This record gives sequence, C-alpha cells and structure tokens, in this order.
Amino acid sequence: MKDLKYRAYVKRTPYLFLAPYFCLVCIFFIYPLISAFLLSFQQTNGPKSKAFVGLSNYSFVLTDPDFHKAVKNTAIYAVFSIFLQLPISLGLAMLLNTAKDKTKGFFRLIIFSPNLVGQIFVGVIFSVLFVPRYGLFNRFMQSLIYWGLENRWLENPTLVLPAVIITALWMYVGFNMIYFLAGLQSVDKSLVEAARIDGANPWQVFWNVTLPAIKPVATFVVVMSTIGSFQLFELPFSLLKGEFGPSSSGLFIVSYLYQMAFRAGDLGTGAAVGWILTLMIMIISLTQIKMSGTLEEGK
Amino acid sequence: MNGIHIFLLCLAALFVLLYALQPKRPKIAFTYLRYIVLALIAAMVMAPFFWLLCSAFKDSSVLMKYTFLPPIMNWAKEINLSNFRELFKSQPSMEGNVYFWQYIINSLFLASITTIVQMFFSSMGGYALAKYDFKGKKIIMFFMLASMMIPGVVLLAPVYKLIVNIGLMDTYWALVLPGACSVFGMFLFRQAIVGIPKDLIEAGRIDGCSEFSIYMNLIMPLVRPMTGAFCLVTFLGSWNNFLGPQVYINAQSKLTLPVVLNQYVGVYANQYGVFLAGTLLAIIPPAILFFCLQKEFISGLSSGAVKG
Amino acid sequence: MAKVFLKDVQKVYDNGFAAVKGASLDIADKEFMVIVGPSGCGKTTTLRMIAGLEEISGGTITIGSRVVNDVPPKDRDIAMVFQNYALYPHMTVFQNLAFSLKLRKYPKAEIKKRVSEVAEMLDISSQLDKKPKALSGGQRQRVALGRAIVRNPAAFLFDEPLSNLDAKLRVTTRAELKALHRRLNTTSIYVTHDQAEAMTLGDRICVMYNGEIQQVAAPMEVYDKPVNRFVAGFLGTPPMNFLKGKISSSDGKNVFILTDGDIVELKNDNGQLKSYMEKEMVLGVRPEHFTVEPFAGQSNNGIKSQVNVVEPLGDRKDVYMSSRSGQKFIANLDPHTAIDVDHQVTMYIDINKAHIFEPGETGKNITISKN
Amino acid sequence: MEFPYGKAPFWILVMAIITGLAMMLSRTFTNAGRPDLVFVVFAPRHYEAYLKLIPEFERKHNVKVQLQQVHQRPLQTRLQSALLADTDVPDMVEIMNPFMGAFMKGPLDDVGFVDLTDRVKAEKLDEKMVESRFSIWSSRGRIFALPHDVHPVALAYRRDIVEHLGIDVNKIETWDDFVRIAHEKIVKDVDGDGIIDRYALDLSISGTSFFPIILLQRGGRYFDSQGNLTMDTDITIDTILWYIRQSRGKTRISFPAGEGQPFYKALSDGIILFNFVPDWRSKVFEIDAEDLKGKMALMPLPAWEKGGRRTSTWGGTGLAITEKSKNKELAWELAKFLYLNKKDFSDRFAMLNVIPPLKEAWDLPAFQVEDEYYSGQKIGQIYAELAPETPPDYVGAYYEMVDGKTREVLIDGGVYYEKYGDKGLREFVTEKLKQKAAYVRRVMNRNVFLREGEVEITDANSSKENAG
Repeated sequence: MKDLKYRAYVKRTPYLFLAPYFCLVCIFFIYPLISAFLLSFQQTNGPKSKAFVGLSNYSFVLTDPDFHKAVKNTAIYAVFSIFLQLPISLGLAMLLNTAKDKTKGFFRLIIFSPNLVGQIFVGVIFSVLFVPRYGLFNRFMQSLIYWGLENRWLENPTLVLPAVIITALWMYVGFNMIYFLAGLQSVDKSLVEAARIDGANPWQVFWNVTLPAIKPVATFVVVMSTIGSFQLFELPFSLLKGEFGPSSSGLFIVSYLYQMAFRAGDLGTGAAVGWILTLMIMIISLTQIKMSGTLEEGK
Repeated sequence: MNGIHIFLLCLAALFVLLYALQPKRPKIAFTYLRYIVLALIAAMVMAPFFWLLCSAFKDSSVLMKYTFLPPIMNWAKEINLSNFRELFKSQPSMEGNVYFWQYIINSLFLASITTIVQMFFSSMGGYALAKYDFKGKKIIMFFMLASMMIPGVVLLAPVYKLIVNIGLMDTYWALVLPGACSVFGMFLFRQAIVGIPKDLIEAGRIDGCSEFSIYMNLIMPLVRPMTGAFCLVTFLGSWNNFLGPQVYINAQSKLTLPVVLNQYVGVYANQYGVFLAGTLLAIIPPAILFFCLQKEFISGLSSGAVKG
Repeated sequence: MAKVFLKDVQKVYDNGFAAVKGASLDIADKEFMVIVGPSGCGKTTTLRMIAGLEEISGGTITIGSRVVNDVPPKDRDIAMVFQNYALYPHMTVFQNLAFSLKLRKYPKAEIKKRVSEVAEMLDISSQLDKKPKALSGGQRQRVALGRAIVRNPAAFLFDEPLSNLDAKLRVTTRAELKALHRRLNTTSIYVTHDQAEAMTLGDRICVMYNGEIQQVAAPMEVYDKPVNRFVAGFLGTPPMNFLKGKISSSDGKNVFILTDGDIVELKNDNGQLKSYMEKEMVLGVRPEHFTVEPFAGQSNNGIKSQVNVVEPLGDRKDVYMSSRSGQKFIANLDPHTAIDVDHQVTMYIDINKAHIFEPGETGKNITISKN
Repeated sequence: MEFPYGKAPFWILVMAIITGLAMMLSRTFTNAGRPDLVFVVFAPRHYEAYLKLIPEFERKHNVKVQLQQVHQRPLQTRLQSALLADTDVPDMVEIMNPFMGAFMKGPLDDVGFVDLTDRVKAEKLDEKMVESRFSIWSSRGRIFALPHDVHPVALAYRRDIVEHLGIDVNKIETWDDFVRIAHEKIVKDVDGDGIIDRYALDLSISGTSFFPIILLQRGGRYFDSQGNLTMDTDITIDTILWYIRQSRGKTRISFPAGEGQPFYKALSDGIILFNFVPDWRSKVFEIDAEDLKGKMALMPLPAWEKGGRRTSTWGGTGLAITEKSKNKELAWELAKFLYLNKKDFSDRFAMLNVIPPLKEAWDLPAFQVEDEYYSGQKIGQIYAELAPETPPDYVGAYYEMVDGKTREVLIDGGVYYEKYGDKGLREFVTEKLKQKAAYVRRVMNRNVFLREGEVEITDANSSKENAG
C-alpha cells in the first residue's frame, strides 16, 4: 500500500511546496481583496453604520477634481521617472560598462547606496535639504547657477513635484542602473565590432545594436518603474511631513487613497480608488509589455 | 564666478588640453571625460550622506548654521555627541524604561526573521513553479503576476481588521505573516531554479532524496547568488518598513527604528539632529549587508531581469 | 536476483502522444542489455520508467521479484548514470559519491571505505576533494559511474553516458565500461543511439523504433538476421543498402528484378518467396557484400552502376554508386580495388547474405526463417 | 562545515537567533493580564507627565492603567480603523483637534466616543472651564471629549531687536498698526546684498497653521456650532486677501520660516521678529531656541479693530472615552483626576507651559512665575488673561478637507496676486472659494449618514452666527 501512495505523493509535492503560499494568499490577500471589493460599494462609518451605495463611490472618485489632480501628478511623475530617471540610469550604466571591474564596483556601490536608506528617512532628510536659504540643495543651486536659494520647494505648488522627482532621482537612479548594467553585459561584443567595421558611428551602434539587445531588460525596468510610480506613496508622504503639499501639489493616487480611507475615514471610497488604481496599473503595464513585444519571450 | 565654477572650468580645460595634445587619439581625453562625469555624479549622490554624517554630530543649535561642518576652531564647542546622547537616553514607558538599543535589536530581529521566513517560503514556491508540472500552474502564475500589480494600500484596511480579529495585534506575527511568502521572491527563485538541469533532480531522486530533501540539499545550495540577492532585498524592505510597525505595534518596547525615529520629527517635536543621528545608525546594518553581498546581489537581481 | 522484466509497458503523455507502445523485455540477471534506436524512439522513456522517473501508463515493470510500478526511484535499488553526468556542482567528488550512502544513513567509516574503493577502481582517488567543475569530461564521467557503483545496486541504468565525450575517449571508455561490467557483474541497462556502442557493449541488443521494440537478440544475430528493414538499416556503417524491385521467377529460378532492369538471381528458396511473387519488394545488401568480381557460382547477379564518389579509408574503400535508374548505394571494397569516379562498373552481390524486405519502413525480412 | 545556503542567510539566521535571545532577555517585565484601563496619548510630554501621575491613581482605586504613546497620525488612523472594524480599542485617548472631525461623520450614536455632555453639566465643568473650548469636541451640541487645554495665542517677539529698532509694542493695537510699523521699521535688507533679511512675521505661504489662527481671531470659522459649513463667508475672503498681501509680493511683511531647526535658525538670525505662539509653543521655543533666552517677550495679538479680540487659538487636545470601554466610570474618574488635578497643574505648567481650561487654577502661584526666557514676563498670567477670549472652533466632520480647500484658495490667490497684483483679486478669491465650498458640500451631501435630518447642509451665508 505504501507503494501505491508514491505517485500521489509526487503529484501532491508541488502543491505541498506551494501550500504556504496558498494559505497566506487566501488569508492575507484573497479574503481582504473580497472585503475591499465589497467595501467599494459601501459607505461605512463605524460598526453600526454601513450602507450600500452602488457605484456612487466610483462615480464620485472619477469626477473628483482632487483625484484628477492625483492622476495628473502621478502621470507626470511616471513620465519623468521613465524619460528622465531611466535614460540617466542607462547613461551611467553605459559609462560604467566598459570600466575595469574594480572601478565599476566602486561607482556601482556609491550610486546604488541611496537605496539602502528607507523612503521614510530619505523623505525627512530631503525635507531638510530643500529648506530655503539654509538647505544644502538650495545652497548648491545658488552657487552653481545663482538661482534657487530662496526656493520653497515643499511649499510652492509648482515646485513640490520637481522636489519629489529630484528626491526619487537621487534614490532610484542607482537601482535601475544595475539592471541596465546587467543588460549591457549581455550585449554581444562581436556584434558591436561588426557594426563598427560596417562603418556605424557610436550613435548608430547604440541605436541598432545595443538598444535591441537590452530590450528585455529595458522593458522590465520600464514596467517596474511604471508600477512603482503608480504606487508611489511613502517618499512624498515623509518628504511633505504627512501632508500632501500645498494645493494638493504633492497628491498622488495612493496618497489620495490613503487620505480618503484613513484621513477622511471613507473606507468605501478608498477601496474604490484602489480598484481604479489597480485597473490603471494593469492596463498600462500590459500595454507596455505588449508594445515591446516581449510577452512571449518574457515567460 | 565662484569656487564651483572655477573647478568645473578647470576640469573642462583639462579635457580640451588632453584632446588638443593628442587629437589623433581622442580616446584618452574621452576616458578622462567619462571618469570626470562619473566622479561628479558620485559626488552628488554622496553629498546627502556626507551632510548626514556631519549633521549627526552637530549640536542642535548649530545644525542649520553650517552646511557641512563648522570651521575647525569651533569643533570643540559645536561638534559633539549630544544627538546620540539624546537618542540613547532611556525613555519611560509602561513596560519600564526603554533604551534605544532595544529598538535596534527589535529592528534587527524583525528584519532577519522576516528575511529567513520569506526566503524559505518564497524559494519553496519558486521551486515548485520552476520544476514541477501540475494542474493549475498557469492559472497560479497568472494570478501571481496580477497580484503584483495590486497596490498594498488597497488591502490595508481589511488586513488590519483581520489582524485584529485573529489576535495578532501588537505582535511581530502581524508583520511577518502577511508577507511571509513574497510573490516577487517566488518569481525570482523560479527564474534562478529554472536554469538548473532536470538531471540533477532526478539523480537526487535515484540517490535517495525525498522531494523536500532535493529542495534542501540540491536546489537551495545551487541558487546561492539569488538567495543572497533576495536576502538583501528582503532585509532592506523589512528594515525600512514604516507603515507596518506603525500600524500594528503598540508597545513602545516593541517598536522599530523607522517608527521611533519618526517620533522625533512630529509637530510637537522637531529634533532633526536626533533624527539624523538615528538615521545614520540605521543605515549601518544594511550598508554592511550590501557591502558583503554586493556580488550576489548584482548577479542575482540581474539574472532575474535579463531573463525577463 | 536482479532480473528486470518489462511487460506491455506503455507511456502515453497527457497530450496523447504515445512514447512507448507496449514494450515487453526480459533482462536476465547480470546481463548487459543495450537499448538502441534513433532519437525519439522511446528508449530513454523506457529507461526512465525503469528508473521510476517517469510514470508508467500501462503494463508492469518488475525488478528482481518485485513489481515496481509504484515504487519510488530511491527504493528500486537501481543506480543511474546520466547523459550530462548530473553531478552535484556544489559538492566535492567525495560528497558526490557519498551522497546516496549518506541519505541511506550508512555509518561514516563504511561510507569512507566504499567511496575510496570505488575511487580506486575508477582511478579518481586524487580528485576526491575537487568540485566537478574542476574535472575534465572523462573524469566527470568516471565520477558519475562511481556514484552509481558505490551503492552496489541491483541494476545499473545508463542513459547515453558516453555521448558527451570526444570520439577517442568514447572508444576507450567503452572498453573500460565493458571490463567494469565483467568485474561487477551487475545487471545493466544501457541506452544509446550509437549502434557501435550497442554492438560492442551489449550481451543483447534491444532495437527500438517508434515506441516499439523491433528486435531483441545478441549483437551479431541482430546484425546478421535483422527482423525488418529498420533494424537492418540501423546497424552497420555505412548502413545496409536497399534496392527497390520485385520478385519474379525466370527459368524456374527466383530472381529479383531491380527497377532499372538488372536481375539478381536469388538462392536457397525455402518456399517463402512464392507468396511474394510479382510484388514490390526491397533487396537489402550490406556494403561489404558487394564485389567487382562475381562470386563463385553466382555469375548472374551484377548491377550496372556508375561510381559517384570514392572514399579510401585505408582498411577499405567506400564507393558511392548509382544504378542506371538512379538508385543509390554504397559498396565497401578492398582498398586496392582499382576503381575511380565516373567509372562504369558492374557490382556483384553476395546473394547468400542479402535480405529481402517487405516494402515500408519496418518491412519484414522474409529471408530469415520464422521460428 | 560550510553552511550550504551561502553566507548571507547564515549570518541573518545567526542574527535572528542572537537578537531573539536578546529580546527575550531584555523583556523581563511581565504583562499581568489586561489592565483595567488602556490610555493612549500622542504627545511625548503628556506621556511623561501622566506616567508620573498615574501610579497615584492606581493606588487610590486599586486598578491597573496602561499608558501608551502613539504617534498622532497613526493614532488617528488606528483608532479610526479600529472603530470601523469594531475591534479592540483603548478605553481612553487623547486626540488632536483637527482629527476629531473624522469621528463625527456618522449619526451621533455612532461616534465611537462616550457622550460626555451630561457628565460635564453634572460637574458644572462647562462653567468652571473656558466654555469656548468645548466647541472643538462637540458635534451637534453634544460633547465628546474633555478639553485638556485652552491654547490662547500671543505674539512672541525678539524683544532685543524690536527694542533696538525703537518699536513700542504697546502701541501696536491693531493689525493695521502692525503692518504699518512693519513697513516703516522692520522689513529691510540689512546687509545690503539685495536680499531682504528682516521680516516682521512668520507666515507660511501655504497658510499651514497660521491661516486658521488669523481667521478664528477675526471671528471666521469653517463650521458653525451646528456643523454647517461656513467656509465661504466674507470674513474668510477678507482674511485670505489680508494673508496674501502680507505673505506675497514685494510689499509683504512676512517670511515663511518653516519648522524645526530652519525656523529657529531664522528666528535667531533675526530674519523674523514676531511669531504666533500659543502657550504650548512658548515651551517649545524655550527648548529648541535656548540661546534666545532673555531676548524674547510676549504680547497679545493685535486686534482686527480697536478693542477687538486680542487672541486666537492654535491646536488643542481633548480626552475622549471610547464607547467600547468596559470601564467608562473609571475612565471618567481618571479623566477628572488628570484634567482637574490642581496639584499637578503647577508641575505641568512648569513642564509644558500649558494653561488648563479650568479657570480657578489660574490663581495658583505657578502661573505667577517670572519666565527668564521671556525677559522676566509672567507668561502664565499673560496667557491666562487671554484665555477667556479664546474663540470657539467648531470642528465638524470635514474639518481637514475644508482647511485644505481654503488654503488651496489662499495659494491660488497668492499666485494670482504675484502675477496680476491687487486688481481683480477679490473677485478671483471669491469665485475660487465658492467653487471649493461647492465641492465640500458635494462631498458632505454624499455622506448618507449625515443626511438623516440631523444636520442641515445649508449655504454659508444663511447662517451667520457669531459666537464670542
């Protein structure tokens, strides 16, 4: 009889290995997910007051100018993190790629180091660096381009978003650089040499050889950055000391959710925001994956 | 025109000079240029760290007076350990006096236990996904991918309710359990394990391994770089976790560094000096870890990305 | 004690593909059985079913006196040598050899004794502290062997163990393997696609094709008396030539008329040819059974052909020819034969050693008697 | 023997074991069952103060009280989600004023806190304490928390510089006086480098903290006593315009000094001379800007018209008892013990500079002490004199939103002002404020729990109630 059990045992094994995941995901993901879904059609206030409001939460959020602002800020941040942060990361990676191993390790260590500091710490540190007149950043700008000493980065609605972008730039450039470095290692050197012999200039080599070769990595980084951008919360939260900036200039989608659910106490609307955000992230990242055409390769 | 401008001009001039001297071999000049650019960027990245280092030792009354360090003749008066003394002062609480080193221990414990548990469960899941064919695998993979896109805050309220209901409030279980099996980690480990030849596993089966001992004795030793990388990422995430302990932990003596340090920069208290001193200390453990694990981290993470 | 019986063993995958269609095979104790066949013929699947790595869809496998269909691999008392050796890269050679013993909780001293014995036997004693990465291909191969031997199992299973070695090493290792088997005298099942290995190593050969066992017999018997066209064509280099034509009778004699008109006189008819009269058949002739001179008493069996390529190989000469209607064949001639490209020659067949097959890939050999 | 899974997991495992042991060793204390009362506070200084007082209460009543300190934001978040989840909550909490509103979103019997109105009336506390302070903790006429403080606002100024400039603060009776003197004597580029480096007042350009102070002093407010929205009245518009003119453009008299160390740096550099300082902040100054000892002094706020109110309020803490508490009576005892404890008022004033709302306490000798930091002024007396005038501040369910939206108008108006000047500013601000008010009404109207006829959401101008 013991023998007969062996087949069943082998068949069962993957489920056993996945059992912790199944258990945890049911308890801490699916169940809350369902609660959050039901919640998004309700208004709640304390244990006694609960009311079904249909799609009212969704329609409110979608027509709320604050939500529009949050979406706009998030989109701007996402665009900057893709079109400013990633090119800088790639540029740094390319500068480093051909360096000697030791040099490479040294610069990699330095440029990555901001990632060791938690967002909550970085936020507070930069809130001091951005202080008008005394802050390190303001002084640096002043001595470099004679501008910005008195800039109220965190109080001026037009400067809050740039401040968040600059802080994020400092934090994340190194992280993406590591991915790009790995991607560049996989570029076939003989291909580059062949292109050179064919008379391609460095720009053409980059465009026609390097870029296609790092496409899978680039797609990965772009998708991860976008998802990260849409989930941005702790960094601006601590940078702006738990507020959302003047005129909500530092309001992002997740901060809007947080504010709705935990400040205004409207958990139902918060849940609705969560679902809208989830939908947005899925659509955008799937579009990105589709566009880059690496869906099939990407397993 | 100031020091910074002159310095930058000198660097530029040197480039022009190098280029002019050997116009036929521009490579030297461009190599020089490349390292200058890298060095300048590295300096900019390090500046906040240097500032942090300086500020942590500045007396709170002179924190804003000097950008970095005061002139050397003022050191005796203005540079001291007052911030650290304040930090390590005992704090009264209902559980008796709490000392700063307790928060360090709490943070270390929580981060390391989270790392171990997550590594164990995630790698197990990753192994199953990489090396077994079973019913529902595709659905599970798709579900995992989709679940990575759902932001955690969506679940904050229901999970909170759950944690309270099952009586895990104010325990570290509340922080370890919900994330004990990370989807991201499962993908990373799957990625690493997929590359291990099937023969090895079968050789193990014939040699007398049970399925679990194949995982423990054959698979895990072979994905050490990924384990290292994953350890670092998880440790960092848990070490710097703010929202979790903030929401789930009540007792002062159980709090972790980010939460405790954040108490120094509220509305009623703005002790930036103390906060910065604490932050400086809080950076040390992950820095040590990263320094030791650099190689594994780079190769582990990048293998995940390159393969997509 | 360690006989291995396969009875109607089947393997059907979930997608409906039948890799093995009812294979039955008796392997005697201490026998060296080689399963040979082209890739995809199901030979590896069969071996993996014996090892327990693959689920058996139908039939039974018996090792010793025990039906092992549902016995886990580790309890089947077998050892396996993999094509890629499957050495554990993170363990030293010693640990690799000792691993299975350790899992079976042998005492430390016993493990050490056994491992050093085996290492001695395989001449890898000096490599015990190295990791597999630091070894050469041949050494790795030995470690893989050693890992199987050290357990002293009831049967060895080999899955193309020599295919990753270079040609020279393959030949020497082949010989060593044979010597080893003679010394250990353990039942061995050896899978390969290389017919030379099959011929040299096997006590018996099992030829598989398309998921079915074609013939099981001693090497020379399979070579001399292939049961069908596939088996005939699979063994031997260069392979057997197949010439299309039909059986007819002329002047009371059975003849084989090739499509291009040449007539080959057939001999020793046991009467079985009668039923094949005037049917399309295939004449199988091994290259070495061609000559430029007619054989004694067989004057009427020449094929007019043209020489396309001549490959002098030292010990012999491979001549690529085509008949008048363009049927290609290879003849294996004495190296000193005066023959050159574009010569028109008549090739004679040693009809005693020729076979006649039914048409089709696995056409039956009608010239060997059924019993 | 090498650890087969690599160095990293090995050392992390070692660390987990060591720290785990260390934690077990350091936790020698034992939790002797559930305490009779759990009391959560957010202010570290309150925490320290109560920690000293509670043992006496425990002895007197033979009970066990557990005091917890939680950061203010998480306290609110946690409390809110706990009340929503119907889970375990502390028996008593101290809450900051703007956060109270969030608990008032539902029907009165679902507030989550015990309605203290009858208890307060029974003890005659509404008479003994500064009456306007109950406004913060009231909704629809019911009181849900006991006020901890009054927090009257005065102006703290750099006495040394102000005297040096020849300014007599006694002559500054109104804000018009203040602005005039600021223009005449204070706002200057002292070192002649083209950057103005002396301003009269600290005003943040986003209006954080300071705008509500000015609005309240003027008699404006976001909500009336019934919880109706009154954010878009003429007073609000006037105050926004005044604020913009003083904090923006070339003729501004204020400098946004920020918070924390940057603020104290600006203060000690003499970049700002006057600050809004409620009683609690006067202590923060003493601690954080130690070197200004003897250089500071306090004065009442200038009035908006001669003889008008010369103070406002900033902040406020209240003690609420949760509806779920099993020991409500004991909690009420503890609340009284802590908040009406005359013996302790002196200690706490010395520690926090905070004036209690209990009027009879102000005669205690502790409130007559001359404060060296404020150039020997009897600051207890100064604040006590201002206290009765403190304006009420009705919180309402959407306080934080209204505050935020109003300040958005302030910021948009400021940008407009810097671009186009005074022309059309009033119209612009009025228009914007109406828009924001309409938005808030829309949000309030969504609230199905407030619709039950308990609160009438009316247009602001129809309810022009002016409370003293």
